[in-house]
Amino acid sequence: MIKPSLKINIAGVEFKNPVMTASGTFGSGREYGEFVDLNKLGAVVVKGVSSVAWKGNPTPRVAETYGGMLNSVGLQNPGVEEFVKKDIPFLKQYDTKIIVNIAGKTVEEYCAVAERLSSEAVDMIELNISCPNVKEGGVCFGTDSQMAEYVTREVKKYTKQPLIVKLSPNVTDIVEIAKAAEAGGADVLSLINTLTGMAIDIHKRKPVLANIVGGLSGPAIKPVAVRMVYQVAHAVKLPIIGMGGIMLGEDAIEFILAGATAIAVGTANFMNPRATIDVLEGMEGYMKQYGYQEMKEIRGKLL
Amino acid sequence: MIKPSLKINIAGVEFKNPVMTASGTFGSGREYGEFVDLNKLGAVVVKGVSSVAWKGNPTPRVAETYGGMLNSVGLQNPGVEEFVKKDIPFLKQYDTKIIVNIAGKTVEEYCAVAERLSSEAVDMIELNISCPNVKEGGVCFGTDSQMAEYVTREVKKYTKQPLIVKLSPNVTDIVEIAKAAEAGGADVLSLINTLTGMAIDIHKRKPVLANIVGGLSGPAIKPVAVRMVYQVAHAVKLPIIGMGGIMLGEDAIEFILAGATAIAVGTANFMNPRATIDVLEGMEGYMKQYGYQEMKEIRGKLL
Amino acid sequence: MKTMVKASIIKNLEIAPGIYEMILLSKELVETGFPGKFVNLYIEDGQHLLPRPISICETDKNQQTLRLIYAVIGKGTKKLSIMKEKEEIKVLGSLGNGFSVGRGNGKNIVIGGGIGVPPLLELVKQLEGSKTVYLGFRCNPILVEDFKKYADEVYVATEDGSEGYKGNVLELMEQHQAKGDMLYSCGPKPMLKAVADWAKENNIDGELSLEERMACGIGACLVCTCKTAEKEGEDWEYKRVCKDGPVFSRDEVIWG
Amino acid sequence: MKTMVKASIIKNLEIAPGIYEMILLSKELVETGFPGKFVNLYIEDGQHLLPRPISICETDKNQQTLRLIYAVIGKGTKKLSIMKEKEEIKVLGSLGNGFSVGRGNGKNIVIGGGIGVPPLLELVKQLEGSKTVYLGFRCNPILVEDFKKYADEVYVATEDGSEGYKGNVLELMEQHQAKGDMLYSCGPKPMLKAVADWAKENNIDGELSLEERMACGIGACLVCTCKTAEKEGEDWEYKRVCKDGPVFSRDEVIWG
Ligand SMILES: Cc1cc2nc3c(=O)[nH]c(=O)nc-3n(C[C@H](O)[C@H](O)[C@H](O)COP(=O)(O)OP(=O)(O)OC[C@H]3O[C@@H](n4cnc5c(N)ncnc54)[C@H](O)[C@@H]3O)c2cc1C
Ligand SMILES: Cc1cc2nc3c(=O)[nH]c(=O)nc-3n(C[C@H](O)[C@H](O)[C@H](O)COP(=O)(O)OP(=O)(O)OC[C@H]3O[C@@H](n4cnc5c(N)ncnc54)[C@H](O)[C@@H]3O)c2cc1C
Ligand SMILES: Cc1cc2nc3c(=O)[nH]c(=O)nc-3n(C[C@H](O)[C@H](O)[C@H](O)COP(=O)(O)O)c2cc1C
Ligand SMILES: Cc1cc2nc3c(=O)[nH]c(=O)nc-3n(C[C@H](O)[C@H](O)[C@H](O)COP(=O)(O)O)c2cc1C
Ligand code: FES
Ligand code: FES
Repeated sequence: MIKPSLKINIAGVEFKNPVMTASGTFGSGREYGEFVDLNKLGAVVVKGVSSVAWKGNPTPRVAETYGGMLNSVGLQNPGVEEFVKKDIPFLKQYDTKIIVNIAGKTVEEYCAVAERLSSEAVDMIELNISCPNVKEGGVCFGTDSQMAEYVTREVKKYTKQPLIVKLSPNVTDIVEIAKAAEAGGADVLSLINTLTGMAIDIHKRKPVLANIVGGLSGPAIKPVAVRMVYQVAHAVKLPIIGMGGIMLGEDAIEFILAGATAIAVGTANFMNPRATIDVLEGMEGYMKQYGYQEMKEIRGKLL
Repeated sequence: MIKPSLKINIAGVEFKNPVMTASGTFGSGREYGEFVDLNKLGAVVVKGVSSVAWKGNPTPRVAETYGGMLNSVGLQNPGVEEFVKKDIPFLKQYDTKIIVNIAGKTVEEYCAVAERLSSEAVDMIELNISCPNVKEGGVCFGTDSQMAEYVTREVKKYTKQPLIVKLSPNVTDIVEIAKAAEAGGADVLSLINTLTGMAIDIHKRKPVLANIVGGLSGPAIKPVAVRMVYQVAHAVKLPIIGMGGIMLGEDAIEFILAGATAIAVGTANFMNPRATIDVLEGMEGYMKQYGYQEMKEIRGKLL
Repeated sequence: MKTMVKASIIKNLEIAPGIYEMILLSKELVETGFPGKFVNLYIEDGQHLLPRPISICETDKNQQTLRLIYAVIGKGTKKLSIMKEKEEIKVLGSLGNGFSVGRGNGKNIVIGGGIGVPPLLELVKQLEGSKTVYLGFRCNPILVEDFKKYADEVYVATEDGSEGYKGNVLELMEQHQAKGDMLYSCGPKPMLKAVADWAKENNIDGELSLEERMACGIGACLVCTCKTAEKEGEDWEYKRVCKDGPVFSRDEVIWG
Repeated sequence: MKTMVKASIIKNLEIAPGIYEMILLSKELVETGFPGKFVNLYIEDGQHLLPRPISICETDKNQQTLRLIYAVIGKGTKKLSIMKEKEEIKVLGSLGNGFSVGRGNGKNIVIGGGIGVPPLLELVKQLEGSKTVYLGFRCNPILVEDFKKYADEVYVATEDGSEGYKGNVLELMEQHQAKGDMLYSCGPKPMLKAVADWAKENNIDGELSLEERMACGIGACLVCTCKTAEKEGEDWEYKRVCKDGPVFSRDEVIWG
């Protein structure tokens, strides 16, 4: 039997396979590099980077929930200069694609990071529009379709790489936001970011997180993620990177069948540092079991 | 030590304790009556009732997910007449409150059920605004604040009992919908209904549910539910019935601390037919452990 | 009637490729374990919350044991299959309406297909009158010797011809010119439909055991419905497989 | 260096009310199990996905065993406590930066509080020079005899006075006019802060082991940060307790 090819092409970029890392869960790959061969991954999507250093939220920043977790890291990062200096050279040692997730509190900040990275050896930019928009009263860019379209359009002017827009699931109509990003010029969509949640320590009678609320991730949210990928795949033409609770190859295949071209592994890394490779091998196993040769044979192909 | 009192009063109705059943998960109490003494429950909230019989969706109507489940029952019910004839007399045998969840595809249908029940021995009406609004193109009443306010106001005209409005979590801003329901004249809010999700059978390459998407419930969604209860409790003055993933007394206490006056147990019944009683006993245990005498000592009382 | 018990596992072994036999010790379950009823098994691994409905294959009043036969088809049954002797398992039972033993005039035809065969064993044990049993399998037949203990005649078909008649169970019945006045059947939906059609043609009364994905298992959640003929007014109605079934009269079921 | 292993449990017993000792067999973990480092224990019950960080109390190179002492405080540690001998547990380790043995000039003060006491045992074993150990507990002291094997002096305080000095560990140190040129400490945050202040006043170099809620445990997710002094420019920065710590220099930590 011929070994199936897991190669994919997204917006002109060739990936050796559809397995990526979910931003913020994999640092810049250094730490997990002790457990997995980064050369084997389709792409490393690094943690959110902003124009200047962000300190993030106070601790505790994590709460465990049933089949999931809440985080309120608050996009702590050393700023784009530091990132370019330290992390890009590190990642360039590997034969994998580099996707940089960018954050901003104003449109200008987003554009500044995008511009700074446009001349760097970065394969794609992922725009995290779940950030609070400080100029417009803290409402998140990703929950208002006009703002989503606007920030996409502006950032697109400053980036030379294909632009992924990463959607927040905390919306009434994900399709509306997806279409707005498409209208704004996004090349790719990724979804889902975390669902806003909260946990209370009943013995201390206090929210577990210092920030009170945080983002829910992990297998608990997978059904919401698969639904949104399915809806968006049926409504827009852009390729999709699907994520949310992927633990195994089987989970990843669900996203591909729902219409995703690539997938990202996030919270699963914390349970199993080799989760990305396990997912990859699981996907290969599924392809072999059913005799599929290429990803496009199953992408969005529900019967 | 004096035994703590779990009595509560919501909109003038006295409940012996805050433990209710989540609509649609407990039938009209008959089946679970074989396992629990219905007299011990604060209230039985019955499955959604519409003006005429609804057949619901095709099967499969259930999919298991990590720490949760999807359902697409589609509000199958025999219609309000049948309900009044068979279920109210059954429930009247017990010393518990009766709350009837009502469903409709148009405002008129909602009003018709509410009116029919207004002369019956029903303690409260719970308006399920997650139904698709067929007149306005299928968008759910609960995801548009104007529609939510409108349907609440209309139904309020026809009901003599206090009106609970049950909120859908599939919205960008739950507080906006909560305020709309309050403005429409709701006496109580209940939340959350299910999150829309999807599961795919990768071996059959088909959605598990015949209806493709369904409602996610169970412990997986608890953090989203607690967050929404907390947000709504801080934004409106109405009493809240909290639900979403409550399995144990400890989970219920989280909702009370977040600001709920009562709580409902849904999916947990399927794992454990005595879940309602176990939750009640767990709540009592917590009250005793910390020496609280009344529910109001902890309701919304985060430190 | 229905109780939630912790039953201890007396035996849990593979009896055919991918098919396991589990023997549970439980007085309560045996007392209510009539032919055609089922139990809900809970995996309790934190991840899989819904119970697995498994039919009662046989009950032993002396030993107070319940015999279950199940196929490993997904994650839940996989976890069941690795449970060990002496472990305890949470079980809710007995559930549903079983077969009505004694409804015919004593000439019983029993037709099972695949993993639908085990639920018919206790039935055949309890049926009175003559009992002709037709069993169809893809390959590896199971329980044939058990049926022979209680039935007058037992005929076997396999799709691959590895044992007995090569073909499906309906062809097998035709070959043996099956006759009787009451029919009982359990198996995959297409087979049941064919059996129902055959019974209708031959004007034989019958009972069929259906399957549907379930949640509560006791009739409260309405996820497990099947279409049935309505007596008055409407063309059809949904009934609950878990509570109104799993056994239905053959003329009740509407094949979707 | 860091590996994920399935370690078999040699022992898992309650050694004081709510305090358990777990001995794990693992060559890999012992090799990297330096004083002050920790391991991540996975509950694997489907429901609790995050690992539990537990410090290494002692390693035994001959037996290739790791000794952990943990308090049952929530659901995860409760589940750990009911694990049985011979069961296997998933462990990631060894993690973090431990204590720097040999940083002072040989007059070591070691200060532990409560469940912060166990991580200091392997340290005391490996320290050179003189070692004076101050241990504070609410009630029930643990490991005192173990420390006596390796330390020159071991002083104990309990808050309820049930054993040793009645009071807290700082009062105990004052009473004994603690002196030295290097200090190591682990315990609850208020105690650590007091110890750090004391060390600063007395101009003694020191290392403190901190705790924070974690997810990855290896430095990738940034949930476990603590405030530390920045050398240049900014007033402070966040460092990762799991990777940059859990042991920090006493002058690095900013108490929030
Ligand atoms: C009344 C009744 C009696 C049954 N008796 C037997 C029996 O005696 N022996 C036997 O091997 N099987 C029997 N089944 C089928 C058995 O319940 C399923 O094979 C089993 O639940 C599959 O679980 P899984 O976790 O391995 O599969 P998965 O596909 O991983 O399960 C996912 C979900 O789907 C449900 N599900 C999957 N397949 C079925 C199915 N065919 N029927 C109902 N639910 C399903 C599961 O219960 C679970 O909720 C019976 C089913 C019903 C409804
Ligand atoms: C580096 C390090 C070393 C530690 N060493 C030890 C030790 O040797 N012995 C010991 O008894 N305890 C130790 N702890 C604390 C121990 O990790 C927690 O008590 C334990 O995780 C609680 O888990 P739980 O499920 O019982 O509590 P729950 O409150 O149910 O846990 C919920 C979540 O909060 C986290 N959490 C709760 N309390 C703490 C805490 N104090 N520190 C960090 N995370 C917490 C849990 O890991 C889990 O993710 C250490 C913590 C850290 C960070
Ligand atoms: C600790 C943590 C940090 C995260 N940081 C970011 C981030 O910086 N930018 C971003 O777009 N998403 C971030 N995410 C969201 C993930 O990339 C991903 O969208 C989400 O966790 C769902 O996937 P999962 O369930 O596989 O984790 C973070 C998630 C976690 C758990
Ligand atoms: C099978 C099923 C049927 C439901 N039917 C209804 C319904 O008729 N009306 C309604 O308002 N909510 C319905 N719900 C939602 C529940 O009442 C509840 O809001 C939700 O399940 C979250 O709670 P849980 O996680 O405890 O189940 C249903 C839920 C389930 C699982
Ligand atoms: S499974 Fe709930 S009604 Fe049948
Ligand atoms: S726990 Fe992830 S960085 Fe420390």
